[in-house]
Amino acid sequence: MGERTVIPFGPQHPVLLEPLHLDLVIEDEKVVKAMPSWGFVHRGLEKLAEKRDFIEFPFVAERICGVCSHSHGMAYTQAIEALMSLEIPVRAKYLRTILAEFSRINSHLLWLGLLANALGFESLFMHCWKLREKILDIVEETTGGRVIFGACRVGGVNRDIDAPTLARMSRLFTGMEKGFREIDGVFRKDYTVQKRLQETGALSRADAHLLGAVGPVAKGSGIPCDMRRLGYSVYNELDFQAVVETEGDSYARTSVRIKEIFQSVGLIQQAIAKIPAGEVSMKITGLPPVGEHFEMVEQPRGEAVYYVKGNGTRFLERFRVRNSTFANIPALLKILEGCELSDVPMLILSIDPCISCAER
Amino acid sequence: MKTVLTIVLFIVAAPLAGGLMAGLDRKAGAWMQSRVGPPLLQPFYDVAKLFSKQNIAVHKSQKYYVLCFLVFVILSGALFVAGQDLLLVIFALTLADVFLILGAYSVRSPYSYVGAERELVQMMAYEPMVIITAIGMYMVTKSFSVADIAAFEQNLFVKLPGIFIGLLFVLTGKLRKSPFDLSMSHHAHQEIVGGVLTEFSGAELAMVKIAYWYQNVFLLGLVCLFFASAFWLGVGAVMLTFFLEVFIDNNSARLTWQFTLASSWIAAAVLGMGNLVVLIFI
Amino acid sequence: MRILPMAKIVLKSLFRKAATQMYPLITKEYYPATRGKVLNDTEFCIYCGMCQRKCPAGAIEVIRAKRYWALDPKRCVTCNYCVEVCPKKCMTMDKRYTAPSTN
Amino acid sequence: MAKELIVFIDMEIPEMLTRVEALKLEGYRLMQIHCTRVESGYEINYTFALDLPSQNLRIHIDREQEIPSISGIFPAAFLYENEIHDLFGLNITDMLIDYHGRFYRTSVPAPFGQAKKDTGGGE
Repeated sequence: MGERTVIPFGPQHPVLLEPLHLDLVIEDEKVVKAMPSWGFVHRGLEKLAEKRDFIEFPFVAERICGVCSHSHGMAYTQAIEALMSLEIPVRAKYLRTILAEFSRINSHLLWLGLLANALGFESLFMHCWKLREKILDIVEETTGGRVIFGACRVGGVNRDIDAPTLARMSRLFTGMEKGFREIDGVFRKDYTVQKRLQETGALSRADAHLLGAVGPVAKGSGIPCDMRRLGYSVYNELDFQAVVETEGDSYARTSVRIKEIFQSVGLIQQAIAKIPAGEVSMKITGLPPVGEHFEMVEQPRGEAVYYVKGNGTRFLERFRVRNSTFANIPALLKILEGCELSDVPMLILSIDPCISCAER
Repeated sequence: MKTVLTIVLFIVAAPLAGGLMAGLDRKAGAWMQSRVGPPLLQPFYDVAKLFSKQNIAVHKSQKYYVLCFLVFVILSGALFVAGQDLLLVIFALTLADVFLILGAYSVRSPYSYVGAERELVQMMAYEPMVIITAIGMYMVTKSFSVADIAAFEQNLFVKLPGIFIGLLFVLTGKLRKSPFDLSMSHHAHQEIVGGVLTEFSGAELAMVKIAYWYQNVFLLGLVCLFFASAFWLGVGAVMLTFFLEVFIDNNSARLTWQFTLASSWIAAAVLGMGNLVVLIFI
Repeated sequence: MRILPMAKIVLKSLFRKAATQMYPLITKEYYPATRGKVLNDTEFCIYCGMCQRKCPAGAIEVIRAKRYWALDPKRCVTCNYCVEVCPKKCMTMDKRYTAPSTN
Repeated sequence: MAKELIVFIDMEIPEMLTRVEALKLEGYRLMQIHCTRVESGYEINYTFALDLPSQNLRIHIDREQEIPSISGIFPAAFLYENEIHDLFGLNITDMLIDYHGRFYRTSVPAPFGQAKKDTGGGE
């Protein structure tokens, strides 16, 4: 038994790009206990909903996070539309779904790059981000924003995407699939990567359930927790199965995300094939009524819960976001216990933390 | 007189060569990663900038340890080019490393501590293989003197292929390349930040960097020694080795210290000892 | 398990043009839809203050009496909403980003 | 999510605790906990989900009232409870990990707990 040392990890650390602080109690290089603390980027965006018109608020909601921004915008607008009992044009729903899947591919490629970086595999990191660039380019071309798409508005989307562009979006993947397969081969077959990922950070199905894990963390432990199965937007018209792995280790979580990239490609192609013609937005009349609504969406990082409470005015009475990172922190603490110090960044990343989402 | 000139030439030219190598390393690495990369002379700009920085020493003794590190690295290189005893050269380099580790231990920073511990593990990992190299060279040339080994008319690689490959294996860690860049990585994207170098800054860090340039030149000189009978073959081998290390760096993730230790010893036992055993029986 | 599955990608990249660009020396081709920065043609502006009221970031300041219009580029989130609500359509979204400054 | 899948159940604290234990045995997972300020005080929503539909247990409390933590039943609850404590200034007892108000670093203590000011939009 070695001497116990406390290593302060974060909130500013070259590997951990998120402002999360962990006090790691280590014994030699074994982590005995991890104690999280945060609160460095709390911006009070929930409170801001009381000061911003509900029609303007999607801009703020999208800026809760820089990676899954589109799903935040989508969740907010869906929540408001449900609260106001609006039925938005079907084409708008399809466009939102297509962009949501683009944002998922973007997020997963970004995450894979960061994982490679945490493993000290720089060329793989750069290659993932090189692939991601193509996704961002087409999103910028169609929505006007690379990171914050700005597509979702209450009642629809901001601009239509014409048929030739949609066809090009679908065709984009015929060229990109080879790239995806290449990185899939590296992440899942490379000896050094495998050596690091396999059997590290195992989370059993029971633990994942008890600790309320969501998204790829839960899916990696064998729980098919995928909010898209609720069929919001047009997911009920698309054919897909939740990706599930049973091992529960970092390798399983990586596999889930890689498979989800391929799944998203399929979903985008299905949606583009099915998209009907028509309007993409509707005029909003009236105000959010007195009432409340819960909206669950599957963000790239996992399930997000939106709660809106209207009071009959332009401003919401209460707006609440619970994103996936918040729900996955207890699972993170569980997998950090007993791990090696060298695995800490990789394990923290394996839940794909986004602290600015979690703190809002 | 000739020896003195050689030593002076080494002291002057080695950092230039080492710096250029570092630049080339970064450039080649960038190309492999589809990036443009920094200018070739960037390492020199970096060091010049580090010298101009405000000097903040966390602990006073740090400075002397770093100075000792630099001096002993230069000394080991100088002994090498002067054609002295190979074992002396190897132990002088080990001593230099010990000073770096002491420097890392002299501050109370957990990152620095863990880095120093890992540096010790890395020393344990590569030292057997380096000593086997010296023994192998002795068994072929019947001398530990670098001058005699260099003057040996036969190509050492022909008789020591296992040892050569084993040396390349541990060199990955010594040149701070993935998968064995445990204690300190050039990219600082590591769980222990800069590892042993976490608490060095300004002029001290610049000195460490220069020491690494000397050390890399010396290590590649060791590679060259295998091909000393044919100079251009030696230069080719050095270039190939260098490219191979950059290539491996861009092709693997960082591994754990347990794996580094085990695999280095296995490499030393199988490739190194195997080669020695073969040498005894032929 | 395969040894060095990355080798192919790395070697390919070694002999190809870099994917990165030397920004800002070389700027990329922007798309017509790109939200770069907000411009206001003050010649046609009636200083109604609509953009100021609608801006989610509070980045625009309009003083009608002084015919004053100013945008704080550090607060602006380039959401395009001011351009959408402008009654005179004198505001436009430039597709180029604000150039980086060195000071 | 379709509106009919969300059920809100109002209850008292002791009843809530027994219900939470029962839900755990039934295999529910904790989805979220959040607090809302209402005219008569505060209400806390506990959302649980079994596969996909969810159940909301709702309790009404006053500012001074002590709320027992459910982190002994669902360990993940400590994050939500610390959040409620820091943002609304409510007293939650026996949390698994208690940050004692240092979970969120807000410049104003309990910013969400104050009465809503009449705001006309904008800054």
